[in-house]
Amino acid sequence: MDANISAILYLVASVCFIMALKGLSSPTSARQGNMFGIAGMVIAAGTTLAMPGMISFELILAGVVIGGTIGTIIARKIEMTALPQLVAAFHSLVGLAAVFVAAAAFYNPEPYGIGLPGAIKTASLVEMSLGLAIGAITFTGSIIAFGKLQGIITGAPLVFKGQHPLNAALGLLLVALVVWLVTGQGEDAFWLIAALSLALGFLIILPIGGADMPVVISMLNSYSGWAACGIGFTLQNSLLIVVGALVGSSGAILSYIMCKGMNRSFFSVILGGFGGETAGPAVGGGGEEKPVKAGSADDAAFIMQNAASVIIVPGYGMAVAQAQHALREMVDMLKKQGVTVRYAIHPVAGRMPGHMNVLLAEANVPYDDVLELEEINRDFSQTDVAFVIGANDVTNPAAKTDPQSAIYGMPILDVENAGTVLFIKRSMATGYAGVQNELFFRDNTMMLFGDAKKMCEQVIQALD
Amino acid sequence: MDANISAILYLVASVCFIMALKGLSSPTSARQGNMFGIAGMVIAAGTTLAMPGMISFELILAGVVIGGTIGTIIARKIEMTALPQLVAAFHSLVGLAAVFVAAAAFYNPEPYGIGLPGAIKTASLVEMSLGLAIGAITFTGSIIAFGKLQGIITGAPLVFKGQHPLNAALGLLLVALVVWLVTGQGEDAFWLIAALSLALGFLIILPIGGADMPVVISMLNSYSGWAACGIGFTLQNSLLIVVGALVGSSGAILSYIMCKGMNRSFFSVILGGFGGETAGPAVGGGGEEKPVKAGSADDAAFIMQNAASVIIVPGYGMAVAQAQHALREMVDMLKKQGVTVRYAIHPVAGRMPGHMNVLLAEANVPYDDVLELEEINRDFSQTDVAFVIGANDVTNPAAKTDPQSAIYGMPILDVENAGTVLFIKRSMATGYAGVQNELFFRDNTMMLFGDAKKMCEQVIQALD
Amino acid sequence: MDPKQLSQKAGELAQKAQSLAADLGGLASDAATVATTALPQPAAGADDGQFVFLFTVFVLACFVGYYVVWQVTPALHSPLMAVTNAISSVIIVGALVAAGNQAGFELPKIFGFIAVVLASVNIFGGFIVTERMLGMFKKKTR
Amino acid sequence: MDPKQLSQKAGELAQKAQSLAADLGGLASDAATVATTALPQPAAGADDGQFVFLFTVFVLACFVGYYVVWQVTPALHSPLMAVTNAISSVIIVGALVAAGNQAGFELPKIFGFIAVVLASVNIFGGFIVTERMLGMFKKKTR
Ligand SMILES: NC(=O)c1ccc[n+]([C@@H]2O[C@H](COP(=O)([O-])OP(=O)(O)OC[C@H]3O[C@@H](n4cnc5c(N)ncnc54)[C@H](OP(=O)(O)O)[C@@H]3O)[C@@H](O)[C@H]2O)c1
Ligand SMILES: NC(=O)c1ccc[n+]([C@@H]2O[C@H](COP(=O)([O-])OP(=O)(O)OC[C@H]3O[C@@H](n4cnc5c(N)ncnc54)[C@H](OP(=O)(O)O)[C@@H]3O)[C@@H](O)[C@H]2O)c1
Repeated sequence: MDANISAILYLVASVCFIMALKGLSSPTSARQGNMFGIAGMVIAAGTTLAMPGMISFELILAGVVIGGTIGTIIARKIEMTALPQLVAAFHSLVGLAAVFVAAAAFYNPEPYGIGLPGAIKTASLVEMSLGLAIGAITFTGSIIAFGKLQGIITGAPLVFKGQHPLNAALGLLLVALVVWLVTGQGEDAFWLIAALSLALGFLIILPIGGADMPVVISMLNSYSGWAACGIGFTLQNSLLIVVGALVGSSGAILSYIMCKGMNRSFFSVILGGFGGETAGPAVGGGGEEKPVKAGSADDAAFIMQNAASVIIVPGYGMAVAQAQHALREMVDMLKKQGVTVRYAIHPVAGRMPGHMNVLLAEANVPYDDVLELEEINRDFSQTDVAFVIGANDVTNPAAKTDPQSAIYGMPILDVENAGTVLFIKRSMATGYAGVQNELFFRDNTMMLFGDAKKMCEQVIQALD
Repeated sequence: MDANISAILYLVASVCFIMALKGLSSPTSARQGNMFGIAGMVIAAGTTLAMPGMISFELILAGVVIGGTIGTIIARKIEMTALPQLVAAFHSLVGLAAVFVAAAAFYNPEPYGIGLPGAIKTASLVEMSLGLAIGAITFTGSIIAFGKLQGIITGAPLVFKGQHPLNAALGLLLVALVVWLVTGQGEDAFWLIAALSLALGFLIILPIGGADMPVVISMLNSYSGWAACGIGFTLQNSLLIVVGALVGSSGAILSYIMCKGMNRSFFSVILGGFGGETAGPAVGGGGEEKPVKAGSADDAAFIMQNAASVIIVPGYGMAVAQAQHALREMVDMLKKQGVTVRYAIHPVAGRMPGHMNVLLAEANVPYDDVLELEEINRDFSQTDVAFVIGANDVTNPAAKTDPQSAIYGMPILDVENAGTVLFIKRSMATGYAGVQNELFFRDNTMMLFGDAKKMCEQVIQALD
Repeated sequence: MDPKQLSQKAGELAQKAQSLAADLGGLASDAATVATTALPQPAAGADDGQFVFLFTVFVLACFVGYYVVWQVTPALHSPLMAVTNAISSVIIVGALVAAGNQAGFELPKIFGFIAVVLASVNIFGGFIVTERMLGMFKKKTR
Repeated sequence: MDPKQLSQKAGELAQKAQSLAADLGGLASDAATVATTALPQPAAGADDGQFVFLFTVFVLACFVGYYVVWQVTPALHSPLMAVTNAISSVIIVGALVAAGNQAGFELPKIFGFIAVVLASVNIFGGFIVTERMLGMFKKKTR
């Protein structure tokens, strides 16, 4: 194929990818956007296959069939509650693929037009080792993230003394290796860089707490985007540059949104050591002496039946308990009895951005019933019942009142302004941030201790 | 200067221009944006001056001093109410400048790298003649627009039979001339294209009504943007391409917003013949038999003093009467007496987009008191008084109720829902669209006949 | 050397000179073609110009990315993560080149193959899971 | 022809042949330099590649323009019109080239001068009037 035609086709693919993200600006256009994304990928791959130098297609076909089958099966089988893990797992594969592409280019640079084996252009070598390092770090980092989110590795931050100096030293060593690679063009240097980067991936991510993993994944995603830009410069390929910039911005902006939603600086996330209390119900904070009003499902059913309006506040616990379907049934019954019910979503409720929205959508909750913090926060004061299911930090008024608190400054859902606050959770344990929630002890609060799904089912029975 | 350095500087200038428009997303960042725009222009011009071929600077210096002085004086002296005219006048100059640049490139193409005199590259000639034609049409078209807005030429559409066929024929002739120019490279062809385009500018714009001029100006602005893109392609200059795309989108989107605000198709605007009733108070519609409740400034002052909340709806009449300062004084007095007062702006109130906002800002009205249609429209039903000053079409409920009406489908401000509606205007004449406003005859409407400024001053006296 | 020999030699020399001249002509025309059709080669100057263009593309793409991502509604941030994941697998382009450029089964080709497999998992998986998520978002039916 | 003459001729010929060969060598090396340092010339292929890049820039710039303009708050649509007007006067770049590229007072130079004057009116006028407008927008002082 003529180089100009393929350049034009690459441009078309870039536009398709832009349209794919543009579609996500509203749920109505989102599926069309996804189609654009698929089209872009087909055009990009097809254009590459039709380029002059391509002579053997068996391996490619085999690779796409194998990879495609695996990907399809995983994507079809996966539970929606396992989304954060899935994204992490997929992401590790992108990292590994980047490592292999870099290796292929290193051993056979000619088809990429970056020099001859052993005599690769300096700029290309630098960019290649950057891609290699970021790819390898992404690979192991994402694997750790996957393990933590899946519960294979403890979600608690693994902190040891001298961690940060060690990482810094390894980082310097990495730079030295890159210099060695560029001057010597040697295989050893190449694979040492790979090995060191793999190790760095482990070391950087292990100390970070489980619930911070989404920030980490977004960050790694962003880095890999910028790495793709670098490769695009090497290969003089504007498709890679555009896609890299899109992915890079997306990761950066999502990290920013999450950090803002948690009111923590990006650095404090990356330095790690936060969020030890995530794994399972922690050994409750020291507040259990104070009296707490506990209620039953029947009480909850009675209160909500007699309310004019209810706002549901879901959190991470709903995902853990897979309670979304039961919740929706409960809401349907309340609606049938004339109660106005809406959902309020905090930007960092759950364990990834938009986590709650996807789960509620899975349970067939129409998206116009689901409102963002800014849209609904003022309405709590005119609401009879706030029904908090598996959420904790995102409702904690300490974020507003206690400058000493770890979550001070984080925007919260003002459930305290509602007539009655119902809290479903299994214990008095704290949430991810490890901060006691004084709301539990308020007069207008009733705790519903138990698993979120079971509790919803009991409420349904009581409503019948 | 090295070609690469100048390319980078041009890129910096492009980014400055993007930031200039980005700044306009909020009044707080807008002035900083304007600084970016100025910086971009300085960088672009400076880079060009430092390019290798540049050898004589006297004429340039003279040109910038002369032009700069004239521009500065005009911009400092101009009344804010004359903004639409000013934009039109400035726009005509851009068109004329484009004509002269095209002529210079035609007679001395070498410095532009597009060929030799009499042997200019075909593609360049086509793009050059496009730039020439659009520039010339913009020039005369904008002059007519200026004349109509300033009242030098009648705002009424000048329609004659066979207008559209004539324009179409001239358009075809233009294409033929371009072909002749490209094949023959002759001076005659060049100047014939210029002359014909100048004529076309007159012919296309004359039949369009005075109040449609902002759409026309935006459209011409958009065209000249795309023409700049074309020139950018010829000169392989990405600065011109980026700026062209910015200006082109801006013009297109503003035209779209205006057409949507008036609920008219872009084509119906361009085909002209609409809006005959604009010039001065027209010979009132046939509705004057019905009884109308007219009031005095004293009545208006009394009603507003005793209201809890008032919404001001300004329109073109406020601009004509230059009533904004008197209006703000009146509002200040009302506020001092404890009345809540806000302003509601319709997207096409006045004669250019954002016209009312600038006038109110000039009168020191804080911009957070000034609300857009979507923000305030629901509040009219909880408002005691809607004070409509020189607006008409934008309040006409016929847009909702009468499918036969010329303005049917246009979004309107629902002043009719307010407790009392006060209308300041000089007569029972219709507004720009020439449609009678049945609100005038409603029970809860009181007409305040008179010039907007004088009426405000009388209300102020009455409030004292 | 006798005249005959000499004249023969001279003849040969003349012939050689002629053929040399012919060669020369050919070479000259070759040189001309080379000079005129000169393909944009990775010479320093050309590369730099290219870099500025690529950089322009990069800067503009960053602006587009910034706007397009900020416009994504927060409710769809999870699909956004999934789809950017899929999209970032365009590096399959590099893997395809490695896997399809030579016949045989050399090391780079194997690397390319593995990369193709990994990227394919991601592409298929990413787009399908996004589709599944998006398919669940429904408007209220009234 | 006597042998002496002949041998002289042959000598001359040989010399010519040698100088030819030298020329040829020079030409060949010239050709080589031409081929290797080949500057990006306006040959068909190179121009096309440029076009694709420019077109990429154009497409991305349209996206940026779309987003950046839609984000302008309606209250500032008048300043938007004024400032785009000023910005569209970057065609002064073309005017500067025409006015500054030659000495003397030929026709194209005069045209360039006029264009510089016109564009300058616009640039100064446009930015100043925008500044004036924007300077008027004030927040509520409480
Ligand atoms: N969404 C993101 O993108 C993101 C990213 C990074 C960090 N984070 C962090 O994650 C946190 C999210 O806040 P959140 O309010 O959603 O969660 P949370 O504060 O972590 O609280 C979740 C609560 O759910 C309860 N729970 C767990 N399993 C349950 C089950 N099976 N049934 C019933 N209850 C159960 C837990 O209490 P019991 O143990 O007593 O049951 C826990 O208090 C924030 O601190 C945020 O900063 C979020
Ligand atoms: N803003 C834009 O960008 C734009 C662009 C294109 C078209 N338009 C069109 O322009 C119209 C704008 O609506 P609008 O409500 O602002 O204006 P309008 O409908 O044209 O009405 C203006 C009214 O002001 C009154 N008036 C004129 N001079 C006055 C004075 N000195 N004192 C008091 N009153 C005076 C006139 O009535 P009297 O003669 O009785 O005094 C007239 O009815 C719409 O039809 C819109 O479609 C706007």
